[in-house]
Amino acid sequence: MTEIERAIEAALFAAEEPLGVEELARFLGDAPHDKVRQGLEALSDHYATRGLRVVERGRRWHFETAPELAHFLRRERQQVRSLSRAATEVLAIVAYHEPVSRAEIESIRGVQTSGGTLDVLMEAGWIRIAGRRDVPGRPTIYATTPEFLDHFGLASRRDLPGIAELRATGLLDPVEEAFDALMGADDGREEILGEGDERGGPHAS
Amino acid sequence: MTEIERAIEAALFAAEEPLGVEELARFLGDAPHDKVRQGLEALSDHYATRGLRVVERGRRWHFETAPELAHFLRRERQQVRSLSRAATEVLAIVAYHEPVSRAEIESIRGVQTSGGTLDVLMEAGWIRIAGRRDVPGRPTIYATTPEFLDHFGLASRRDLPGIAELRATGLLDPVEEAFDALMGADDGREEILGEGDERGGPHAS
Amino acid sequence: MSADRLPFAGEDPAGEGQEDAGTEDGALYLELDGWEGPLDLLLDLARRQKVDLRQISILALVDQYLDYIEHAEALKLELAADYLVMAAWLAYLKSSLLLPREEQEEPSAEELALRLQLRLQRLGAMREAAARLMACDRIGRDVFLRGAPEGLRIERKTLWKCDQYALIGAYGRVKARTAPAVHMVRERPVMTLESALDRVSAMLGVTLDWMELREFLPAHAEPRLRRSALASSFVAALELARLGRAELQQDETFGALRLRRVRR
Repeated sequence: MTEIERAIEAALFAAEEPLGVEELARFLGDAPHDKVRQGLEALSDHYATRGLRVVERGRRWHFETAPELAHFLRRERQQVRSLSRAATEVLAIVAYHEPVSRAEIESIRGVQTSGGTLDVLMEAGWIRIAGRRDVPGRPTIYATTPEFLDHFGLASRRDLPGIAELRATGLLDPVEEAFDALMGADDGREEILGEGDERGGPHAS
Repeated sequence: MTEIERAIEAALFAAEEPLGVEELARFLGDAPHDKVRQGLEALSDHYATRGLRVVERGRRWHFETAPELAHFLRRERQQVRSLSRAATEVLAIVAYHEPVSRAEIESIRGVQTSGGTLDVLMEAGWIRIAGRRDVPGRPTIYATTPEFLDHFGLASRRDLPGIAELRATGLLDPVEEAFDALMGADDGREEILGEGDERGGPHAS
Repeated sequence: MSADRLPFAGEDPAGEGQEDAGTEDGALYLELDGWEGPLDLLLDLARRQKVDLRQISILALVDQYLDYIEHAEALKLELAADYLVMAAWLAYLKSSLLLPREEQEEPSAEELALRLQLRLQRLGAMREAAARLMACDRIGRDVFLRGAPEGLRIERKTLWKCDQYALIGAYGRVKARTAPAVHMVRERPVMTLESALDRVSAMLGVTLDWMELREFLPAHAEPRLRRSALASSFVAALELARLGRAELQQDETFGALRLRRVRR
């Protein structure tokens, strides 16, 4: 390895941008251009089979990693996360009502649904875009995927419990009623005020 | 050149920070650590005479340019912060004696050390707080960081210039210890010297 | 003074705050020749003897130091004070060294001198180590890292988790939330104001005597109805008083409330 090759190698490595022959020559104390070019060729040959490459791009040279090693340089890290309450609701609505548009989902949920929620469900692979509804505005409609059935252990969408079953299991009870049921009947024991004579209000005898 | 060497070469080249054997192994799909280590040694040998080096600094590895090419590359990029004389002395004392308390640093230098000097070194990322000495007052103790080794081109603290000789000649031992040794192991008469209570025994590691 | 402890340079301003600023241009250290404090100064003087620190003559060192102090009147005051403390200590050390051995007190001058020598050696060693450390191949000065590393990428992939129960439960929740709400008010044992008004005025019509409010309540009502009746009857009594059809009397706060019909 010649001195000029070593210097070129170091300069290409330390440079923040690709370097042309002229720039390199100036770096190396006005080395002759053909010497620089020879050095670059020699380096390019040396690195041809290594993890790095010395390559020319638009008359400027730089180091890069060998393209077939790209997969080593990107590591995947898996992370298990529970679906948010909102996303679970949207998923359930898509499952029960598919195909369904976002506006329909919102009207069933009674709240606005962020696009991010649908994205999460698509990223999870549980819903997909199933075309467009043939109404004004042609909204996108969503449906569940085979992976969805798979993940939730359902043979088909028909396995989802019907409204009648949901009601029987109490899953359709209005919240207030279910709450009252849990808190016990109204039997007056929880009245805050006791009897008038015990307490002596202004009108008590 | 083995496949693993190529992958290590590419990973070290692309990384923004020095990489340890464990990290590299994880990037390479949980490669065995000894294979990674072998690969690093092979690369280090390959590059030993080139314009770049593959070097170990505090158990982490990175690429850097060969020091003798500095004159080509220095040009307009002087990025090294210049340290005051006090800071260089404090840094040396921490490096050669670590872990060491401020009182110990001061006792070696014979002058008070401003907190600012330690701050400058901590801001540079070269020293860190390494806990507290288990003596009355529980003084904070300081030690060097992997970045310190990195910056000064040291593979480990063993590579600190002259540390072996300093240790062999007892120049890293506290004065009192050296004094006792010279005076023939006196039995605590120089407890009056007062430094015994400040320091938790020999601080050279 | 404690004879065995070397005086330190004083406050930081005199010590190194200035040095950070002044080392390079030499503004402050020019006159001090790079010296920072007593120990530093001694080390420098010792080095000028151009001998191994282990073999320096403490006596010669002391002479040089005292000589230096004499000529350094222009020193900064704080520094000078420190130097003088050191000078006093060294003068003491010198006299001890010159005195016959028998007359010396403990610790002996030799011991003090040895300790001073050991300290100077250690400081000298660190000075040298610092210089060698700074001469290492430093990143950004002697060696350079890659100019524009693309970095290793870690791509996070999320594995979403949800189960059937949560899914169906969520649908139930949505349905329940958006189902048309039907509100049912259960029948409660109350006496309305209207019926209390009727009842109180009817009972007042029977007598001209004072009656306690309590006597207007239905006698065998269950407790909750009784409470409701009490409240309604009280409001009814107020209403009748307002209309001028009844008068109210209460002797004391919280006392029994009585009412009777107003004669017309």
